Amino acid sequence: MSELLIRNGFVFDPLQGIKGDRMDIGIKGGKIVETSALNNPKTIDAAGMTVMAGGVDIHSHVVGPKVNVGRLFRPEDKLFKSPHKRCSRMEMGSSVPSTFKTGYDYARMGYVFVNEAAMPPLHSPHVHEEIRDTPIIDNAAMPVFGNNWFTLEYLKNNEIENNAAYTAWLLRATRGFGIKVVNPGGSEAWGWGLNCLHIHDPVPYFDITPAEIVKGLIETNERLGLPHSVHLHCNNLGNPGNYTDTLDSLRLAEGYTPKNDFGREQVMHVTHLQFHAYGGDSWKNVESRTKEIMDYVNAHDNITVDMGQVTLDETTTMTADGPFEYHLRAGNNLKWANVDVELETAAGVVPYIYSPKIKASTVQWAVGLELALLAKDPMRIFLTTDHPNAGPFTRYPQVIAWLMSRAARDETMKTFKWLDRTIDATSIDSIDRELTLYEIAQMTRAGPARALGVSNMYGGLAPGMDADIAVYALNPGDMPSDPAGIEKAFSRCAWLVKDGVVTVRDGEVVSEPAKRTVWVDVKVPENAQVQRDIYEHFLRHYSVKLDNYSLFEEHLHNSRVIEVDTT
Amino acid sequence: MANRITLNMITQRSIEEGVAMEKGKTTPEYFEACSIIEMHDDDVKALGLVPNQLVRVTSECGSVIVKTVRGRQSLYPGLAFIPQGVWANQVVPPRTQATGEPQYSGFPVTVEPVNSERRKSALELVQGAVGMWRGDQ
Amino acid sequence: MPKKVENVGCPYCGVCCDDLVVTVSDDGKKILEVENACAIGNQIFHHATGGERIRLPRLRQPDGTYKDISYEEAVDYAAKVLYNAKKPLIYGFGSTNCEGMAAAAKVAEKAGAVLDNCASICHGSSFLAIFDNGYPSCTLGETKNRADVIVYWGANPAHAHPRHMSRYSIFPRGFFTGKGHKSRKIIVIDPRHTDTAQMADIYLQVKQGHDYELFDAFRAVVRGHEIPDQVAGIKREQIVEVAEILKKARFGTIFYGMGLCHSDGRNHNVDIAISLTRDLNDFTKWTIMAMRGHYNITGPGAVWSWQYGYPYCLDLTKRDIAHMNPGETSSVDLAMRDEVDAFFNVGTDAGAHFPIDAVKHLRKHPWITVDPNINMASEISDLHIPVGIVGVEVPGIVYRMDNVPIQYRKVIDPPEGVISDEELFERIHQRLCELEAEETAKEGAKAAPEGVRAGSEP
Amino acid sequence: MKTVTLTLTNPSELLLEGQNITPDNFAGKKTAEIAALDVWEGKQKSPLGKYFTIAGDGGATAAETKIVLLGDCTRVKRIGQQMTAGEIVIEGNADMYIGGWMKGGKVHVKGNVDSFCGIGMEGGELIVDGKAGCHLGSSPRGEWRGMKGGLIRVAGSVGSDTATFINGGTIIIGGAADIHVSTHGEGGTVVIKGDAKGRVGGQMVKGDIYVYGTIENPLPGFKMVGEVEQEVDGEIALFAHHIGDLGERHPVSKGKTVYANLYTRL
Repeated sequence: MSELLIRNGFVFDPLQGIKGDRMDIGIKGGKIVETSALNNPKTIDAAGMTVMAGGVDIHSHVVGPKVNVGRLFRPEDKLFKSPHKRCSRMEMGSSVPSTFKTGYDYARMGYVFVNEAAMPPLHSPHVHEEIRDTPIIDNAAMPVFGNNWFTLEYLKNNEIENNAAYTAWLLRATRGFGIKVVNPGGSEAWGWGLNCLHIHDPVPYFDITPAEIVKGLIETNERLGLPHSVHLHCNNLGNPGNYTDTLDSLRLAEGYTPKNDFGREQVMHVTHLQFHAYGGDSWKNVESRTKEIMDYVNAHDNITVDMGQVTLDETTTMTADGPFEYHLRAGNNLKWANVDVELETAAGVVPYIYSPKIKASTVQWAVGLELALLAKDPMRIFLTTDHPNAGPFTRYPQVIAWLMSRAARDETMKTFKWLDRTIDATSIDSIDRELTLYEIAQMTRAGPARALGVSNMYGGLAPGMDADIAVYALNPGDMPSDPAGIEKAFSRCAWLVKDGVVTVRDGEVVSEPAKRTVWVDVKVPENAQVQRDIYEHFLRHYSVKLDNYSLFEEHLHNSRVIEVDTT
Repeated sequence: MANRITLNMITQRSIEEGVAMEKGKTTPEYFEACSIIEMHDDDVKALGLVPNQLVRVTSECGSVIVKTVRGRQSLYPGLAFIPQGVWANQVVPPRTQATGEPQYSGFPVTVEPVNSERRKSALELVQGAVGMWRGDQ
Repeated sequence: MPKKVENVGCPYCGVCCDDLVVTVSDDGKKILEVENACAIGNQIFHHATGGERIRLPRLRQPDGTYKDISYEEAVDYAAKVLYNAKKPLIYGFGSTNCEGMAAAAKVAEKAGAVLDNCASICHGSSFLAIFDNGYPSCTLGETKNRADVIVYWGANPAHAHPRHMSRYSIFPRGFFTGKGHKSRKIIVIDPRHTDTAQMADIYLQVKQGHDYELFDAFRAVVRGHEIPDQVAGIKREQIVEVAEILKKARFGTIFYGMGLCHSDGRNHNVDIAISLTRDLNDFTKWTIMAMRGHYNITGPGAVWSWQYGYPYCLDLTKRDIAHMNPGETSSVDLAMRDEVDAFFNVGTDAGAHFPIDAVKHLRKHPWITVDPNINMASEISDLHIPVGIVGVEVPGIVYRMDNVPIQYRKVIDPPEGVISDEELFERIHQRLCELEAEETAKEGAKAAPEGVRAGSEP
Repeated sequence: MKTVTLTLTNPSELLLEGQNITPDNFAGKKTAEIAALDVWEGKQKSPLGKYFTIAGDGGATAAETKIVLLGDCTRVKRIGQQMTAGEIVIEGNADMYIGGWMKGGKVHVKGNVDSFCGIGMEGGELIVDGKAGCHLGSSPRGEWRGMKGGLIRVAGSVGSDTATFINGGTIIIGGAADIHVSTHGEGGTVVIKGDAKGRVGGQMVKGDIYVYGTIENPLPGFKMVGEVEQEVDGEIALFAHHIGDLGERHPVSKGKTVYANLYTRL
């Protein structure tokens, strides 16, 4: 059994409360062990470097149909942009990288677990095919429920038990990880070209509101005791003035407490909060409302959030929020792909350019950073760019630099065309806070792992956990004076050990250990009603046969199942 | 009555072609499904033809002998149709307007009756074109 | 007892019917009956066990005949052709599962080949249009459950997709469309009064090659502008009437086919159809869909997009960066411009379906066919490698015309000894790695890559 | 200015990809260094000197470097791709992508060129004495920011898809144009001195097109609004002025809708 010893690094492990102590980490058989358990380990000298658990991304669009539309319909995203450097497979793409490049780039940054944020259930075989072709990183994928006809019908009648049985069935059918909700009700309304902008807007035909959907799904989630909570993309994304809708959505979690065996402490994860924290009533007078939002989040510990940080790049937006993408293409007139998925969801894809020359973009940039900088508990706010919506995940190191350095923020702000107006519309210029390496570790591994309910395997360095360890060439006692140094260190980790295998060395991928598909299997009592509903809908309304819908075992790759028993 | 007319040619799938193709491209079914041309009655009359007569179809890049049939799916005068497949592809121009797609639909052909010639088999046409035809065995 | 296999996917067209019931003989060797399939699908299953199948690779001999060889010899031959060519072309994949396509891509990447699929001569134009203008689409169940207006433009499903109209568009009763056909308006636009046009409430006989002008007229009318008395052979009044129907639909889908992709303007006909669909969404809900031909021709577009970012026409010769530009890297253009020096025909029949001039150009160089059956390509090849029939003898994922993945089953075993596309390509890949290693060894240390290359090949 | 002369003495079997043949890449290099630059024949990478006989050294900068190509370059692609300054003279034909993504300098082809020449152009001049293929001055696949600037002048006829997604710059065609001119255009000027086959200005938002000959199939989305006298390419002439594509979206500037202009010579 291969043994490794990572020696003398400055270790940051928020799950154990370790704050930069010089420690050794032992690895044996793919797991972290007490160093005393090692016999004859190979040694990695991490002296003068930062040691953290492998990164965990709670919300990223990396595999599946809409990601692939983004790849397919943007050949210009590859032209003269892809690196002339390869691992065992070619690496292509910029804002929407190929599966191979996705795996390699995450690994180079020291990440080991990426949660695909939206899986249309009907397309789950596609998602799993892409997972197979995404090297190194472990993947989970969340099926979307917020516009699913079964869910809408059960929750309209307040049939939580039936909805729970259906949810358990769908998680198993798709080998999914948790309950994703995107623009609840709004994407179903989009089936008729409509939307639900506010949480009390009725969903056409189904006679239910987004608020009822979200509450019903929280109840379902806690009845099942899933590792992760409801993962919500709120209504009215991306529109000036939407912060009140966001507050309304956040309040839906009031009165609910988490029930699970996985250490999860929230009942609702609200994703890419940056897109939901705007005041004003148009892009002319848009302003930051992060204070109101973060005051609420800080005061309610049954909620976690992630940033959705705008990185000021040309990128490709993609979301199951179909009506939003339609709205976006009317603004920039660029190509628009849309895929409405029968009985389940929708999706849209539009290229987008966030530019330092455009006020809307620079305000969005400030809003994202403010959220993190105003957060009291970095264990409840996570670093994301809603890849690739607000920017590609490859820009996380830049985001870290912005969070850790006022100078880095100032330098970027110097490039803004509408700097004064951006400062007027936001509070970014008044914030001096600089996050620490410990807080970064909270936001990028410990926090997301705990929120996902996988902190017994990922996100920390306690013995018994997966030996996923990133070593960065950063000395906490002697941090680079130029913030570009921080960015560089997080872009290419000095070492990544994945499952006990040295995977990245000096920023280059040197091996490709087998990756895993993480999913949740829930045992629920037999439910004849739900079985019959499923049979009926497949007989009459789906365009595929029920027996061909559930993922065949042969299309699930390197399964890592998390079992939950509610019976 | 003209002894040759110029028509606008298109080629597309027909269900007979589809069935026969799956049976095999060397079968009599494929031969009968694909070595045919459909034209508007006016054009058939202009050539003084009766159905089932053979014609030579010539385009900018080649020619082929096919049989005139009265199709179920009507065309307007000036338009001609050969089901997609080996015979059509003897005359389809390979020019692609820089898209990769040959000019399968919408290219000029001349059509003229022939007397003493026969339709060639798929194999004879394809192998013949690349110098591999060794005659019927 | 004969065995019934249910929920079988049909390996014919992009409709991907997955409700077939296939009865297999006691010994599991003969297909006795196929229920629910169209005439063409039926033929595929019966053909699989109905006659003689090729069971071994066949290599062309100096006298022009074929000689049976082992798979091992065939793999070696194929790998060497790929290895020695400066720019081999691997084309086809109309009848392959996604696993096979992924394996073929690995081979193409290793060999520095151009990788292309049948879309190149079929719906490639759609890709070009999608690159330029997007694709507001939906799954077929959406059309079935919601659509009250259906347009078939330059498409003839009655012949090319026999069950399309009954499963998804005209006839089925869906959730919001309980009256089926009665609740829908059908518009067919085609230069021929096709069997599909027989089903139409409104038929527009557009002048061949002038669809673009007609779309432009629709768009102008939808925006409230005047148009000439007649456009592309259609009278103004009729255009205005149809435009009103489109605007007043509750949910509409435009299905389009080769009539747009194969005629003058190619991608632009699709592009402007997409523009019209975008426009109509300002009034109500409209979607558009390409009537993709083969049952898994959507597959390579999906697989290669996630692997490289391009759906077809991938020039992988530079090894570390892929390049795509149909018109240059497309099979027929590569052939006509003499840009390639070896040809792999996989699960298709370029011999029958390419213009004959392109066949002649390709035949100047080695030509290898991978296909379960004898076809025109196999009969002009240097090497023909038989493989199992996907959807009959080999299971796997295929992508329906609406990009929905369908899991196909195996109904019977392939003929003894016959392997799958995936296994064949994995073996060719293995052999290519060996050839590369042999050459590296010959050239000595200087050719060895610096450092440790990730996933170093065995 | 220093001149490097390349003579194609050992033609490739397949097509040759010569993206390194630019003043930018030759600048500051001696003959031998230029001969060592990479060119590709399929997957085979070789030094330029394998195919070309090379005489002369590059200038100190791209602007001070002139490249002359002799011999039959009909099967050489990508000459002058992404060049920013300097000059290239091709004494005969050349293949695809000549002057593609050019930012500055001048390319003069004395024969014909194939498709995708001047694609994605941002500046400089591309002069072709013969004919050009499809996608002249067009945008690369999927790119909505097409030709941004510069001048393309083709004496003969051109294929389809000229100036797709053009945003700026000028294209002057001496002969006829096949279908699709300035499709999706949002700026720039295209002048066709011969006939145009059709689909001129389809889905066009902004920009100008001049056609001196006849348009075989005019689009229904263009409407004549008057007659104007204009100076084009140094001569003044009378044109019928059409606006369109009425089917397409159009921006509003100072309260007025901005259309694309199609001028046909009277």
